[in-house]
Amino acid sequence: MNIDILLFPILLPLIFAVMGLFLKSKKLINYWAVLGSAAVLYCAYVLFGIKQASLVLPWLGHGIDFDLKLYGFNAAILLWVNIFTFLVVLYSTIKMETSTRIKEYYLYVFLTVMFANGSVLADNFVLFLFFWGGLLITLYMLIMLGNLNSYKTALKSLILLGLCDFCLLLGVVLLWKISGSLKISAISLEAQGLAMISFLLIMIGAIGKAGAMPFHNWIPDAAIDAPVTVMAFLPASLEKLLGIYLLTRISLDVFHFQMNSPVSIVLMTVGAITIVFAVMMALIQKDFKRLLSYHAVSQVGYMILGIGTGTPLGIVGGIFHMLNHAIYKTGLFLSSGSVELAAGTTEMKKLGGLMKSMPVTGLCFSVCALSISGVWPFNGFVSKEMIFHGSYETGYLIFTIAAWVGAIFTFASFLKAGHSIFFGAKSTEIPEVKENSWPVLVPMIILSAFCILFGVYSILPLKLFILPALSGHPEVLAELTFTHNLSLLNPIALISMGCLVIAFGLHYLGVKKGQGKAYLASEPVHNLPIIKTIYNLAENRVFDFYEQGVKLIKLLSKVIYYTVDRPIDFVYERVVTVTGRIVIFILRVLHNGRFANYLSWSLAGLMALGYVMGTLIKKAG
Amino acid sequence: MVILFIILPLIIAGLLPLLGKVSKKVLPDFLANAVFALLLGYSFNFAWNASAGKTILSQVNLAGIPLGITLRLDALSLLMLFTIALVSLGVGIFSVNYINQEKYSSKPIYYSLLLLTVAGMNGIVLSNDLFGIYVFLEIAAIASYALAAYGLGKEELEGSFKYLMLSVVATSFILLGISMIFALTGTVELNGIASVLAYSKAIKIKYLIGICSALFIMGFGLKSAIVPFHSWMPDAYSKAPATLPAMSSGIMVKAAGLYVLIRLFYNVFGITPAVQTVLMYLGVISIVVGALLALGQNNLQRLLAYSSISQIGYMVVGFAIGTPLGFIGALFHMFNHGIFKSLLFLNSGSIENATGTRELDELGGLAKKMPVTAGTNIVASLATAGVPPLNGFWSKLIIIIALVQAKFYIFALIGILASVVTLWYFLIIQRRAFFGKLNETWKDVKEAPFWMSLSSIMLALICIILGIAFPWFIRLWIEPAANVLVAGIIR
Amino acid sequence: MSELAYICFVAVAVLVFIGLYCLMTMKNLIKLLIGAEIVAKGVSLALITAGVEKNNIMLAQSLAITFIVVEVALVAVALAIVIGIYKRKKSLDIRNLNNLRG
Amino acid sequence: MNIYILVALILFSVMAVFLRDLLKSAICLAVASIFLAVMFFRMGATYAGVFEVSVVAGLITVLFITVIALTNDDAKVPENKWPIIIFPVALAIFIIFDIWFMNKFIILPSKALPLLAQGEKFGDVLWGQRTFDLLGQIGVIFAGVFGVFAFFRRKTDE
Repeated sequence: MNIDILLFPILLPLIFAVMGLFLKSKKLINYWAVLGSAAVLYCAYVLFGIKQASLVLPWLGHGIDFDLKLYGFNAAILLWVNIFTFLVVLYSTIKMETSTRIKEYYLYVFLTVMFANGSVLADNFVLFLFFWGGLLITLYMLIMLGNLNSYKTALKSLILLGLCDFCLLLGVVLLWKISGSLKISAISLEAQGLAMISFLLIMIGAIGKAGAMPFHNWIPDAAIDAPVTVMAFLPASLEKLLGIYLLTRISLDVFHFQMNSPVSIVLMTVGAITIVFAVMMALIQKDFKRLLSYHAVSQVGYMILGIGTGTPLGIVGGIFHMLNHAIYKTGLFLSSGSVELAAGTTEMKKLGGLMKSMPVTGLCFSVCALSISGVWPFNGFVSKEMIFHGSYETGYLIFTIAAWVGAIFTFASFLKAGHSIFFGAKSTEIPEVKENSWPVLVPMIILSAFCILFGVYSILPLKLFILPALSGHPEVLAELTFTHNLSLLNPIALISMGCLVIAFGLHYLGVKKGQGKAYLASEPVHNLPIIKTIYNLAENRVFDFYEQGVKLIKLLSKVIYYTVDRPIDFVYERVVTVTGRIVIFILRVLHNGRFANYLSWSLAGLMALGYVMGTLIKKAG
Repeated sequence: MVILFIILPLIIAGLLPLLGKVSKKVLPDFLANAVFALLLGYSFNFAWNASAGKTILSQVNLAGIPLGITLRLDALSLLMLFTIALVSLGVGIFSVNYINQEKYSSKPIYYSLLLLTVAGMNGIVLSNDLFGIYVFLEIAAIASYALAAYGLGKEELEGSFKYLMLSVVATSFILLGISMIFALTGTVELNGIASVLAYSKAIKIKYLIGICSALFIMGFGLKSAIVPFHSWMPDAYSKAPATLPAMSSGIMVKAAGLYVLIRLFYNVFGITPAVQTVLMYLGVISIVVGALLALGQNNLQRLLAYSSISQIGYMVVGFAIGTPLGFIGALFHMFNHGIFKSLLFLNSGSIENATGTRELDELGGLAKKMPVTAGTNIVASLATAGVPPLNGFWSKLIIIIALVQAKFYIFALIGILASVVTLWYFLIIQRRAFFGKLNETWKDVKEAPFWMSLSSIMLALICIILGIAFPWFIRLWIEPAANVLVAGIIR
Repeated sequence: MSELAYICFVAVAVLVFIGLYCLMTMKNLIKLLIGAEIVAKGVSLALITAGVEKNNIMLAQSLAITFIVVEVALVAVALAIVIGIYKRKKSLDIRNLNNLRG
Repeated sequence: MNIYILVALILFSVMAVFLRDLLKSAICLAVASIFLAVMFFRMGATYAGVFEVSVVAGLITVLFITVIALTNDDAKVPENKWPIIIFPVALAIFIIFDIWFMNKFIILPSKALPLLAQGEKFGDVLWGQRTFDLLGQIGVIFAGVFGVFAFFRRKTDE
């Protein structure tokens, strides 16, 4: 049988996942996983070269086909998904070495890759939902691999993302009703009326997956509870790629999306709020991984803001930012994992002066941190500039300002993190540390190299990966010229630079106030009068709607228990069960084991049958 | 060579006791399972023909001389052949270890009997002749009486005797029906009967056909354990070796009972509202009575027997609706039930092999000691109870949708409620046998041996895979079979 | 329908009735088998009569012969079960065969 | 004449059911078989008659008598009285019902005895048309033989 090449990215991980179960030695499993991810990566690379392909197999019928479609944009996404997978797997060979459940870990990783590749390639909403839902389960299982508390976080993520997926499902059903088709590439609608509701529902699914507010709460918890490779793998890279991929697809292809339409305002608001609030939370964190996880939320805001602007520059910036973010955030998580591996902790208070003993990790961290802060000439600078320009073009200056505020605190918090972990005085609380071995370092080095490359030659990734997203929109392409407003000397870029200076100032001030202790650098902001109360409330999870929801549900369930459940239980206990028991008792007594009895039933049954048949035939005439 | 389906098991069954002198264990194991596997593979040979809706009426030749054997192979018979081969392969693999128990022994004879049941069922399914159906039904039945009492215990003999005597009455009535048909039409071939009856519209003929229908419903209904003709089933199953109920409830009840009923009523006599109504009520009564009786049982196999009665009720109801969707649901449920119910019986065999008992009171906490058995049992239980996304869910769902479409709302409701009861008693099994406190007696219990586990896992995998891949399965196997029934009277 | 066929069918019904009566009321296992044999006689008579009715006696008697062979096999197995029961219970009373119930 | 044979057949069947002595019962059953065979001969079913005499009256009776001899000593089963008493009444009621029922549904043209089937030979019919039954017979015999083997196998076979 001829297997279409489009099936490879889905089938290969499945094969590797299943075969991995039969391997005994840990070493072998590691090699197997690296080999597997490399194979899938190669496959994705080949597909990236092909660019155009499609495959339709009959599946459930009724317009629900096994429909895969490859075009420029999702080929790029597919490639990047598998690049990150490969790097994370390579890194995991060292990082997960001590884990006893390594077999399960790789099983879920490969299943995740399968589902991710499937949802990227799917061109039918039902098929897409199938893969998308699979990701939910593998995420749950992967978080479960963490420490003892992880089941709670896993449940939280399952419920929050389950909610998002449910919205997505509703949106798809609605869309199906409106458009009458489930083929993603065949739908093209104006985002008005019912279609707008459908768009908003699907959008919730997309940004929820990407981790925007208010669906972000599980990410900081998972940063503590789940293995760090899982964090680098899913929330940092794959989920962003997939979430933003879906958002891009629905806002560019499925729905016609106008600048300053209501939908656009909603998206931009969500983006801006996410940027500001998440970065504020990130600023005061004292744990490196938790800090990173809040940034993972905050940066999603930029992408959503960028796409939400509806201007060509903003959209391209948003998508580019997604790619950049995946690169540097994965790099950051990996470096935090590297620190954890060497020092045994990620709490900033305990760390310090690691630069000398871990130069490569420190260097990679610095590059990634500068990128995320948007410092010239790293890649974060380019995409952020595009988003600033895009949001400025919409005329709503407030969103641009929010983005700038985000930039200030981002830089400030990374100055704090870098200062307290890698620079500054050497900590006495941890033993002597050593640099890690090459499988840990190589992924970080590669990612940092990408940071620099994409910053300097920004035209390269834009041409290769990003612009295909806009392939159906020639009018947008015509507008885009990448020379005029990416130069350093224009007002917006200058303001951004100013922001960085402010951030530096803030940090300097904070360190001074904290008697030279860098991890206290954010305390001045933390201690501002009103903000302090808000922070306290946030730390106590008052804003965490999941926790509040759980409380509310507990209350509700108590009320229902006493008013509805008990009365029904009474009826059930006293009426249904007793009658049931009597009937069963009678039936059992009737089966008394006597042959004549059984025979008489059969004969009586025959006579009754004959009689009934006779009367029925008579009635029919 | 359609006749191979009958000849091959028959020849091997005849040879095995002779060859058994040479090798007592390995050769019978190998030969019997090879036959089952061969039949399974061979049934695929016809799949494309049958799914295209073709009917093969094959006249058998011996060295160029035509013999008086005409076999009918259409999609419906093919589905049955496939099910029979699949389940018997599972049972055969299971027997490799299971029949080594001290009380069973004599593998060659055992496998001969197993092969004879398969030959009998294949004969029923392929026969184009009412009397041929009867003869092959007796082959399967006689072999299964011997299997039911294979352990030669007191209670096994008792169950087997009751089974035999009630079946004798049933087959006598079937034969009376056949001779009435013969007296009316002058032939016993299915096409012949159908074409003669198609032209006789006199009211008296209708009455006579009604009497025949009653006789057939009673006779084949007893074979398929429809309430109130079900009473042999729990008795014959309670103590029998687990493979017999797996075979019997899994496929024999369907091939020897339901299949013949639907073949006769839909393809030969032509369905009438009277028959539909009668079958519908019998089915619903079976569902309810079986489910309720299963609730109060202590013997695992007896419980499963009542559960089978309840599930067969679903199939009868599905067939009685008479809409294409009903046929699809019922046929799919028929296949599924063959898989998961034989798996459940085999699980009870594993438990008995390990602990020596089937009484739920004496078991407990076996999941830790027997993970494969427990795992496969959970899959099969959930599939029987109709929990998504296992195969049983889809087939029950289709039947219930068909009921709703045909406006039998109350019956649909009863079907749903009964499946809740089903889930309930399967949870009771899980709690009392596999979970809960480990009974100290079973400290040293071991997992079932390799072949037994293999067979359980194979069947459980089918349950899971079909739960996901059911659309393909329905398209390839079920829909053509349903079309045979939809097409009505054969020519 | 010919007169012969008519009285034969009446006889068939009577034979089946006697056999079932025996099955319902007798307590000895061997008596039960004799009852089943009488039902079987009725059935074979019915087959032959149907052949006479349709003037196709050759077909009918080939069916009857097959039926007789089946009957022998059945009786042999049934008697083997009876002997097995007798060996273990030292009794042929059907009333003792009710250990399986409920 | 036919009716007398049938009445004798029924009579011996009744005796086979109700005689106390099992041995006599079995012999009555054999005699009933012989009457049935005579009936077959008269209806033109000669081969079936031969089989009925040799197999049912012969072989099955031998089987019955063997089993009765094996089990006879201490296996006297007390039968209930009342079934024997009400049997004649029940039989009479049934016959009346039967005749009423058959008259109601079955047309009774006054046709003479049919001619014996002409032309066809029995062997041709059996081998040419009913080969499937012969195959079935082989299977049935296998099943019967192995079934009996299974019951009488030595447990220490292994």
